[in-house]
Amino acid sequence: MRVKDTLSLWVGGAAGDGIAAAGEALLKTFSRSGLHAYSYTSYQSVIRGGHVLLQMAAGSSKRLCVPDFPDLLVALNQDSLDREAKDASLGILYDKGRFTLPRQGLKPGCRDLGLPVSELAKEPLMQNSVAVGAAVRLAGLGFETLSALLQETFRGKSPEVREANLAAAKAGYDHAGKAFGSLGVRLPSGGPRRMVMSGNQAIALGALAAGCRFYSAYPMTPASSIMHWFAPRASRYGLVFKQAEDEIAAVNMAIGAAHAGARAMTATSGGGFALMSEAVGLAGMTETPLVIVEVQRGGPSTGLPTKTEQSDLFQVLGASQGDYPKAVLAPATVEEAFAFAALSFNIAEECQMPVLLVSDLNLSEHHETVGGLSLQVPITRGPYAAPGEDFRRYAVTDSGVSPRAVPGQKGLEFTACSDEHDERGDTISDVRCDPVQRTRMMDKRMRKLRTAAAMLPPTALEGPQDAELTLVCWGSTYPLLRHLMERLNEGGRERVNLLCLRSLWPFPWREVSDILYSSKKTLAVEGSAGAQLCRLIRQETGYYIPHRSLKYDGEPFYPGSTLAAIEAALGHG
Amino acid sequence: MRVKDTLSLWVGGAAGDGIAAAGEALLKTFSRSGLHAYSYTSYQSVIRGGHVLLQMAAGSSKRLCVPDFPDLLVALNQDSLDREAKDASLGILYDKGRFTLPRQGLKPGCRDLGLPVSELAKEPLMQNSVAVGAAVRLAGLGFETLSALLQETFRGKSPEVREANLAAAKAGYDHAGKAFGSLGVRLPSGGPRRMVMSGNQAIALGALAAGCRFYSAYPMTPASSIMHWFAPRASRYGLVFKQAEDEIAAVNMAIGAAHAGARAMTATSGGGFALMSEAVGLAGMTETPLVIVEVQRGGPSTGLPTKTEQSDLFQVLGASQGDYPKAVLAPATVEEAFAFAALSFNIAEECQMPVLLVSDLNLSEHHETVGGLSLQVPITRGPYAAPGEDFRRYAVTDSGVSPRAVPGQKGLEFTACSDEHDERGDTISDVRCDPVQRTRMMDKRMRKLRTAAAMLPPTALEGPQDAELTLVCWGSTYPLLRHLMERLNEGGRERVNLLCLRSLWPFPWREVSDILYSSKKTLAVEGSAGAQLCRLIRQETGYYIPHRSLKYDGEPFYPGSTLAAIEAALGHG
Amino acid sequence: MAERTNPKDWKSGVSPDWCPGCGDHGVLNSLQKACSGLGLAAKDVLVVSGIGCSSNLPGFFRSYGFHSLHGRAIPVATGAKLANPALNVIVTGGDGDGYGIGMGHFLHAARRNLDLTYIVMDNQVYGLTTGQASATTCMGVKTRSTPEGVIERPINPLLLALSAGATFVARAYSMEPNDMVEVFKAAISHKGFSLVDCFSPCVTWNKLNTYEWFKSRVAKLDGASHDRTDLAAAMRKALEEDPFPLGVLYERLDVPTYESLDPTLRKHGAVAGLPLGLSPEEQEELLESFL
Amino acid sequence: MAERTNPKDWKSGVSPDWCPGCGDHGVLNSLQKACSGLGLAAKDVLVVSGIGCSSNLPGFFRSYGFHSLHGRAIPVATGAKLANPALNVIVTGGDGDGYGIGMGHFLHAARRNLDLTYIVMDNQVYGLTTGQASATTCMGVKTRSTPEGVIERPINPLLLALSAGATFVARAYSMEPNDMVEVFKAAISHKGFSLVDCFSPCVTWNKLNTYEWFKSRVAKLDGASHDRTDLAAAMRKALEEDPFPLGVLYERLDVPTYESLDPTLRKHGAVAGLPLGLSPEEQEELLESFL
Ligand SMILES: Cc1ncc(C[n+]2csc(CCOP(=O)(O)OP(=O)(O)O)c2C)c(N)n1
Ligand SMILES: Cc1ncc(C[n+]2csc(CCOP(=O)(O)OP(=O)(O)O)c2C)c(N)n1
Ligand code: SF4
Ligand code: SF4
Ligand SMILES: [Mg+2]
Ligand SMILES: [Mg+2]
Repeated sequence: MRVKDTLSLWVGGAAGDGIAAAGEALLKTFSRSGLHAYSYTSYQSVIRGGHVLLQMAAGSSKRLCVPDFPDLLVALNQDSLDREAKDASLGILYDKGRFTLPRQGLKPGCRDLGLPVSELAKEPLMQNSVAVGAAVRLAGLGFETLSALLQETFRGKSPEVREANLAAAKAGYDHAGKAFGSLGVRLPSGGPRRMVMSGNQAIALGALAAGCRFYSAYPMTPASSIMHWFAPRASRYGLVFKQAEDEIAAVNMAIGAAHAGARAMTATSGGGFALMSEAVGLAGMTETPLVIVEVQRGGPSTGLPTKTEQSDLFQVLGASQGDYPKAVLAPATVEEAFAFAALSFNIAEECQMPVLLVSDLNLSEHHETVGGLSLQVPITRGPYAAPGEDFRRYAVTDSGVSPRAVPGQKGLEFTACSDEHDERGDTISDVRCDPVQRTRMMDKRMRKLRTAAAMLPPTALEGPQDAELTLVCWGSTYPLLRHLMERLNEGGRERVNLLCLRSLWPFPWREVSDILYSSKKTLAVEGSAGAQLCRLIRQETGYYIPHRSLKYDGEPFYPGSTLAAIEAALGHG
Repeated sequence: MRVKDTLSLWVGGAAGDGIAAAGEALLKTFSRSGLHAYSYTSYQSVIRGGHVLLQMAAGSSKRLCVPDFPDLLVALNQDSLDREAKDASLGILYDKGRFTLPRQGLKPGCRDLGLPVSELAKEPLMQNSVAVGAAVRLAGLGFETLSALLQETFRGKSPEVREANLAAAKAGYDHAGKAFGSLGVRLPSGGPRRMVMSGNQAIALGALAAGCRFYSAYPMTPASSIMHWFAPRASRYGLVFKQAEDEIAAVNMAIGAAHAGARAMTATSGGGFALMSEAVGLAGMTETPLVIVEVQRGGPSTGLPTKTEQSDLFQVLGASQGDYPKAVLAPATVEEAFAFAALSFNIAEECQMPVLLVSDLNLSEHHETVGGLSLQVPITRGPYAAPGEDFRRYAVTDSGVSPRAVPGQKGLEFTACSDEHDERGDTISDVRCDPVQRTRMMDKRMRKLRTAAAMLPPTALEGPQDAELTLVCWGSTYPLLRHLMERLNEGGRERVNLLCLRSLWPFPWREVSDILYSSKKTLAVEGSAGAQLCRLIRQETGYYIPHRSLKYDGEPFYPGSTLAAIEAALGHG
Repeated sequence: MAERTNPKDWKSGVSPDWCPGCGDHGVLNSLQKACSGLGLAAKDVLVVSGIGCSSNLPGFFRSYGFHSLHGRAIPVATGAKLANPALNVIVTGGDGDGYGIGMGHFLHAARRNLDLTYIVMDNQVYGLTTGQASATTCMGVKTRSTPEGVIERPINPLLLALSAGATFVARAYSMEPNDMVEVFKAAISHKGFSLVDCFSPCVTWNKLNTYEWFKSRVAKLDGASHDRTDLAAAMRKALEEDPFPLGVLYERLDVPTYESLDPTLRKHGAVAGLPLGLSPEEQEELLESFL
Repeated sequence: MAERTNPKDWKSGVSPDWCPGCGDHGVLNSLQKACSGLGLAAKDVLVVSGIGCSSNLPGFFRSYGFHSLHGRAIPVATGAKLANPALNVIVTGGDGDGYGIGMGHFLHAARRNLDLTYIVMDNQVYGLTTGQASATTCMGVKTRSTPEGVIERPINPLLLALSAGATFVARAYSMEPNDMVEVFKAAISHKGFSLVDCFSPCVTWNKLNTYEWFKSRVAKLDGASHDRTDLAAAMRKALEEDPFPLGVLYERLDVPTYESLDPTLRKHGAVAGLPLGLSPEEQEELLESFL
């Protein structure tokens, strides 16, 4: 039997069973052992009782994604055994004193790894530590990394609790070695320690690196973790964090802060964004730099608050009445989440417009190992007026961008106005109405789209130029498709290539047209019943994507079913 | 000289000069004389002082639109003389005691029709009555109709005021006869009296005819006139009208009323709709019948509150997060405003979804003569559950529509829920989460789009099948294009035909594709800098409209410049 | 009336998924008892909520319900009540839902005096979104959104309701279920807008305002010494914090309800049930008006 | 400071387009006098408004300004103040803007006690949209939206502000410009959230609350007999309607401002002016935290 050098691992249980903590311990044990790892949790918005499933993969290569099946299942309650035992291929860890492994339906060769938790730990609650210890042993890793990690994790607790958990983990580790032997897995540890990050953390980190000075928000899953990351760090890094009374206040506060000269951001999910949308137009009209993060979840309406989806694209593109310039960016990886967040501030300030950074629950909430992030990001702020000139805040320019002024500067006083206004900012919507001037001001603002287009992340085809099938996607679906593409093209085959849309507005119609009109066949893989990405592409290029794999059940795309969809599209005449 | 049988007439002055009243007197004199008439006012949102221009056309045929130039100008202040005198072709009425007609720049043949108001009326304020009397005389109409109308208009005032105004009008009428003779105009009066209506009044009337029982709204130009029409009629016709504290409350109140079984509507403009958007998704998810009217004005943001535009299409289509079924209708005439409003309630109830009726300031606020309205409109309400069954409010059906229940019915208690839910309405977003069920419920709801499609107004080409150029438009632009098409095709020529989009969602892609892909050349005429209609058409059909006449200066399309755009497109290779 | 008498009849098929020990269990039970005690019929009750742990209540309650948007329960309830004033419309929700994002609707409803019963499960925290500060979280409390402590003074919902013109204002506590039932019955029976602010501890996210904490900090209002028709006295009571008075602080009976003043409802009654379509006379007079 | 002394210096190039006789002219003049009287510099003043006739004020006032969305002036002002607490942030608007659609923001700002000066031109009607009822329109008044008369009781903005925790609450009247200037000066000088509700008649759409009507209905508050630090006394005064007391009803000095408590502002001062980019040490410690 060949030794496996990757491991997929599920932890199942109820919300409140401590799955997040167990997952973090495992993830960090892997990452600190120099491995790559990826973990995604299906969770619920009810605090206790809902079923939670953490799905993890670890190995030496970065190209990892949510696994279809676990090699190893850690079941923290009976429900998890009943639901997930049938999916495990190598073995199942559980407290055999309290739970019963179903005899039927197990995969051939899957081993019963029941743990005598009551013998190994002081209380049943420590089953997590026991199981984590055992899992680390079965992954073929040493105990030291886990041990150090648990020391840290329980630093805030009493010495008794810390020691008891450490002992439980050690007991689990040793028991697994003695009682279970090897599962034929040995993860290739020993590389440098790696960072672990979620998409939302990366967004927050990118914002901080870019000099974000003001963050206002209202709690909403799955955007709240940005708030949770900022809140305890705000005073350390010179960011004012304000929890607002609602999303309308949150976005308007950010606009006020930006008007006062601070780089400002807010974040929310679909329902909150709906409430913010009027103010997106305000930022557009007053030419106020603003970054808004929209983390999509299952819709419509309250929908599936803790499930993933990609169906807010039209809401974001259509936000607010009238025509005004804005940029829409969609990172596809955690690293891009970081980089695009930082870039968003430059676009917002250089173009003096709202920039919408669109993520999805899967991208924002899953954790993975990342590397190569530099926090020394480029910062460019666009033109500022020099005092003493004949100041026209909204001077008509070729680029559409006019020199800014910030309250506190002498001699540059002006009023930003949501009504149509002239170059000085004085309103021309009423008595001084002037259709010619109005058209000039509209054209000036809309010209900024050209300026923004030049700053957007590039749009390019990945994989072999002449593949049989071009996959089209955005957001969190990308890493999976990239992975599948590599699998399908193994051995130098040119079956599949991949177009991931990262710049959504202004739309890169030239690049996308070039790619799609020279493709042989296209398959869109997107998380929207309305195929919103397909529609946007057709809107801007005329190209109709005939094959579509649309998923809107709240779960991410999984390798197996996605592969089947790709094979089907490949098979089609 | 041939006698003119149509008259274009402008009334210019400041807001507060009583232009609306003068305009109404003239319009109704024409309509009651059996003529067709059309009038549009360019006004401002500041109450006094802003320049206001009422533009009217009257004649024997219905196909009328905003005139480029006035035959007759009624100038109520000096500003109006300075601005508009140069545009008049036949003559200019003004108070020669207070204002001075510029000598230069008048059109050849245009007559100075200065009125000695101080001699003809007791006070300068009565210049309006004097001028209206004179204009009626110059239009070749008798005094009786105007006299009866003024009696009505001043019914609420003191007998002195009434008599003084009547006398002033008569004096103006007589003076014009004596001093000015004929302008060569004789409007062909004598037909049956015609109704005069604005687009917003037609929408309100259509809603009332359809049995709308609840109207909640927050004031916003140019939607407020729906409120102003309903408010004094509500108790008479069994409609509860509630002014809400904001638009969010307005739309959610309407949803509550609909849940309780009342046909319910709200209306607003772009900024208010942005605030409502979250609730549009709520109606979609809870399958609550709801009609929302969105009357577009100049954007973005507060923009041009009293000016017309057609740039809220993407906001309406993209409203709220996630995918859910909705219908979007856009009337193009006052008669359609009436009919579509009534139809909206049937679609909303038969499909249990939000229906968005999109208008624009020009359509909603201009007045014109209408005929042939029957207030006996078809009313269909979709399936209701019978008590006693095993009730599943959201039963999965082929049509996607499930039988409704209404609070107060025994044995059919259920909870509408914005979270994803099962057929009974019990939430499945949390503990009882179920991806298969979720997909079924999404598919069920989305199937209603098919049901709605069958109820939408037809989409068809008007004019000669094989014309050289196909014009594409929506909303208020239609009557003008229809008029120009007839002019261009005079003498049996087949230069131009016309596609007006009235059903915007679900999009009639088959019809539109058939028409556009068999057209020779296409020109879109739309009031949006972003060419939103062109984009929508391409999104749903792939068809790219190469020629575009886009206007976003707040003014409606005028015949002259639009004709030039058409000729240019016709001229293009 | 008096059709249902067993509180169990007011249970829906779905059992509450609140955390064990959550105060909301007690509020639900009390509401079921109050409705059965008043002899209401489920078909005539509409419970409207927003979004939050507390706002899940309608799903566990057997009657008509509407589990709407975060912060928007009051407007939805307003529309339903105006369409059919015969319904008993009860609004349930949380402090975040009602006093945070929903503050404007709440106070406008109070001044409007529509006959709604507003029951707020005030746990002084955002429960469902895992523990951020709400409008009633105390100064200094560390939450996930205020790791260095809350620096905004909490609102006093009773005082605000009184100032906005609410005609019935009360406070209850989920550890005093019998009193809560009585307060709910009085609130539902009251003709006009009634607020019942319920201390309903979140055992998961609020580590300050626990059952232990409340034990010494609540006391039943002395009905004999307190004149519940006196606004000034009610305001003084609303300001008391040590202990917090439980019971009905204020009830004013001389303010007509909104629905009793609405010209349409006065003339036609519940419009939701009216037949649709205009009569020939109505059609004619309407068309005539445009001539 | 003390740079500008002439009220004319506070006029922008645009002359007000309010109706002749509109109360807002007086408010604008008084604000210009107050700012010049306080010796403020235009560069350090930011006037934020919503949408309405009254909200057009910043366009006529020479300083930094933000004429934002209907109902959203307070949040915009909040963000600006938090980004740069050195600015004098004055919020101006109407009763519709602030007490109708903006009610929630208004009261949350009051409890927050950010150092904002909120000047409401309360004309008891929606002026710009041509005369619908507002949250302060009196019962029974016929407006375009209430042809049979208003049937909701008006809110009492002073009482609500007091109940929400505002630390400065005053009323002024545009026909008493000298007093108004003094009240504005006190409000701007106050450290914390201050509300000045200004009777500012709409001569075009409000036919009840006219200058004539107010004449016998307002009276200057007697500073000697009224203790402006006493909340209960202030609430009593706020409830008086015949006559309406003009002047400062309440001022409390012992509540720290929000910005003085915010951990970031305490440490860094105005963040709007901080250089961007993380130091090498900060970069390292942040990266380290993810290992
Ligand atoms: C528009 C919108 N914003 C934010 C949310 C996220 N959200 C759901 S519940 C909630 C707060 C719940 O607090 P509360 O009303 O006090 O209820 P509790 O859970 O404490 O009972 C929030 C912010 C949402 N669903 N919709
Ligand atoms: C979201 C939104 N809703 C409605 C409007 C329309 N609107 C403009 S001003 C106004 C009310 C103005 O009343 P108030 O604030 O009292 O100001 P006033 O004109 O009386 O000074 C309304 C409803 C708007 N601009 N935006
Ligand atoms: S999290 Fe708090 S409010 Fe929510 S159910 Fe649990 S205890 Fe109750
Ligand atoms: S309409 Fe009223 S509020 Fe507006 S400017 Fe005129 S008088 Fe002032
Ligand atoms: Mg709460
Ligand atoms: Mg007002």
